[in-house]
Amino acid sequence: MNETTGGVEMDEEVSGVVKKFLYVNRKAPYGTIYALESLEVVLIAAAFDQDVSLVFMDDGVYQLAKGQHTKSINVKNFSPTYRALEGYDIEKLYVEKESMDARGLTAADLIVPVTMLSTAEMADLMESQDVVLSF
Amino acid sequence: MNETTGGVEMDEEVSGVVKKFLYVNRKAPYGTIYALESLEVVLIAAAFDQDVSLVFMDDGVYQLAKGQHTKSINVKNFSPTYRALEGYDIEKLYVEKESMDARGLTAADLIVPVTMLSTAEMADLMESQDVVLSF
Amino acid sequence: MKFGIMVNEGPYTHEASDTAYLFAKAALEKGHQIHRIFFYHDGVNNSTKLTEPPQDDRNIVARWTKLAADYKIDLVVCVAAALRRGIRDENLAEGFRISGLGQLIESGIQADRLVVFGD
Amino acid sequence: MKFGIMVNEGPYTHEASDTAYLFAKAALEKGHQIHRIFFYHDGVNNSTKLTEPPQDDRNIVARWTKLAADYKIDLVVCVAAALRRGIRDENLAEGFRISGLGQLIESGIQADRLVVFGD
Amino acid sequence: MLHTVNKSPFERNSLERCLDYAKKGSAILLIEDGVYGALKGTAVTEKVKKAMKNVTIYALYPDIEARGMQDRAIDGIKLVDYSGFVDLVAEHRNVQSWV
Amino acid sequence: MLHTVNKSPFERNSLERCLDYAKKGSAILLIEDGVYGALKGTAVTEKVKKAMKNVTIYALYPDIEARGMQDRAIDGIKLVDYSGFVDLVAEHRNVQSWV
Repeated sequence: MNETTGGVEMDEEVSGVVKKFLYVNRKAPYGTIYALESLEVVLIAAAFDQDVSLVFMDDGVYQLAKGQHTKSINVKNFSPTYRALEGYDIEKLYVEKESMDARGLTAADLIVPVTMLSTAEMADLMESQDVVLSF
Repeated sequence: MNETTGGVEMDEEVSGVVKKFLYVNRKAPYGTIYALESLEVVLIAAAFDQDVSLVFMDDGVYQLAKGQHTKSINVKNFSPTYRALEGYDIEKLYVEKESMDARGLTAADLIVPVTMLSTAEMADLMESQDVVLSF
Repeated sequence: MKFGIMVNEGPYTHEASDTAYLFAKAALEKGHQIHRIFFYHDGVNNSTKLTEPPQDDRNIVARWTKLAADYKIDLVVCVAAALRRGIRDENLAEGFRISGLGQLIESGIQADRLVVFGD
Repeated sequence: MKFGIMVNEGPYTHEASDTAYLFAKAALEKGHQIHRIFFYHDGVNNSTKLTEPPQDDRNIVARWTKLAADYKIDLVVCVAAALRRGIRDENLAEGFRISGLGQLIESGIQADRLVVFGD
Repeated sequence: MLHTVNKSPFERNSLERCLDYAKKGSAILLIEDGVYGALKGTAVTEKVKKAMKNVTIYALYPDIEARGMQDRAIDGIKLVDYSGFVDLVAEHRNVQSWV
Repeated sequence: MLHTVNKSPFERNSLERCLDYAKKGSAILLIEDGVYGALKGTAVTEKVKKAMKNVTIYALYPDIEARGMQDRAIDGIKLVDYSGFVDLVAEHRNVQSWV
């Protein structure tokens, strides 16, 4: 199996199309696996030359919190992977300002640079997508 | 395996003790399996001669709603089983009034007779138990 | 129209796999195509052939197998999610295949709509 | 003191089985006893020997097996919940046994405390 | 676009967040436990009615019927079956599932 | 009695319901995603602080640390490890898990 493309042989039919893919992350890390498995999808998505955006809202903003130390719960800390996304040319990371405010968080609390959008701006972004994958 | 007692051979050690068991039902039926599998526990619990109480609160009150017709979602309608509980000597069914009010439900909307308690009364009931199983 | 479907929760525990199945069936009966059904997260548990529900209940796994046979639907189980949860070729039900996450992205590209069914 | 433990969610997907394990281990290390660990709902998926998590991740199933061996803990998987979800003797990991819901009630009676770990 | 909500508005924040996001002219389909958001006389009814001024709200009738809520849908909420669900997905450019 | 809450107060109603139920003198332990309820400066902080006048609130430190929230716990919330969790269960007659 081709590891980079997650089991897909690239052909013209796939590689010719560019769609807007939005990954919506609304869940906190570690309490459930959705955050980690969402990230695994995004890493594969990078191989497909699509127009990829990531949204972090509600408890999803906690995925990007600095200072995660998971040794005591014996789970892998996957937060450094968000820093690696740039290397995969995944650079459009959006965070909902209202979600940050409700949790007393600011951009300085996050491990990666993000674009902060209001709910209304996020709604516009969501509306403009071709494919929305929610986790 | 003994079906009635769910795999347990009754002996004096088990049958001599009477504890207060509370089953707390907070989830709606059909969206998840918790309501159904909680009921399956209660039916087995009946064989143990313990002091059993059932609490329905939050979306758990919907488990007792009249008029459930599940044919179109192709799932078994298990609501008639609540009516059968009396035959198992499980007669202490409590419903939280605040949860009913928030959902616009009254006792007449439920398929079984229940005791309606306020949140404060429910909290007292919960406090007085030996074992609390939450679904 | 060509639909892609993603199923993210296990059978019985969440209604998601029921809804996904009934949606897929309705789409097919209306003459639409299903490009692929992709099982992710606990959704991979839809594919175990060891399931044995009570006699009076629906058999969710068998129902997917039949749908795949009747309409030639591609049922793909994510390999990484499956290994974590104990789904392998040896307990995989007929009609399913195990492959990578690229199959999901490809479905997003090739299908006209991708619909997510989750918790 | 004698604890009973109920685990209601599958491994990896929810933290419940991690918390239950770390709780059980801490209790044992403090000299308490574990009367039984009962796996219900998706919790039955903690017992599949076919699981194969990534190399850098914890192996939740193997960890239960080792706990059972080290401390002689009774790990019981609910038969009805297991059959629905494709857990049978043939894919059951070492240290687990399949039995009925009465085992849970019995644990509630015989243990000094029963603690539920769920979603 | 089409939004789907499958959780009870009394238990989770997904309907509330969906209503924040659903732009004028878009559609919301309530399914599974989400159908409890489609009912008259509850603590969230007024919020839903208010949203109906800007968006069209649908509810999956098989899920309403399963839960015994046949006679309780808010007037103006459109009831659909699975075939109607398929039509809604086909008619809208994209779908956000508020899982 | 001891109450445990394992869900985020921003996503679900379990912390709120637990606070309704926790009687004077009882204890609440926040675990897993429930620890987000133990933090300063959030939309639920004031509600939690108010409850602390009547009940003792604990939070599982390994879960706080995993989430990078080490420096954010509300003053007066007691941080425990798994050993402390075991002690809390042993010290109280019964446990309600707000799953």
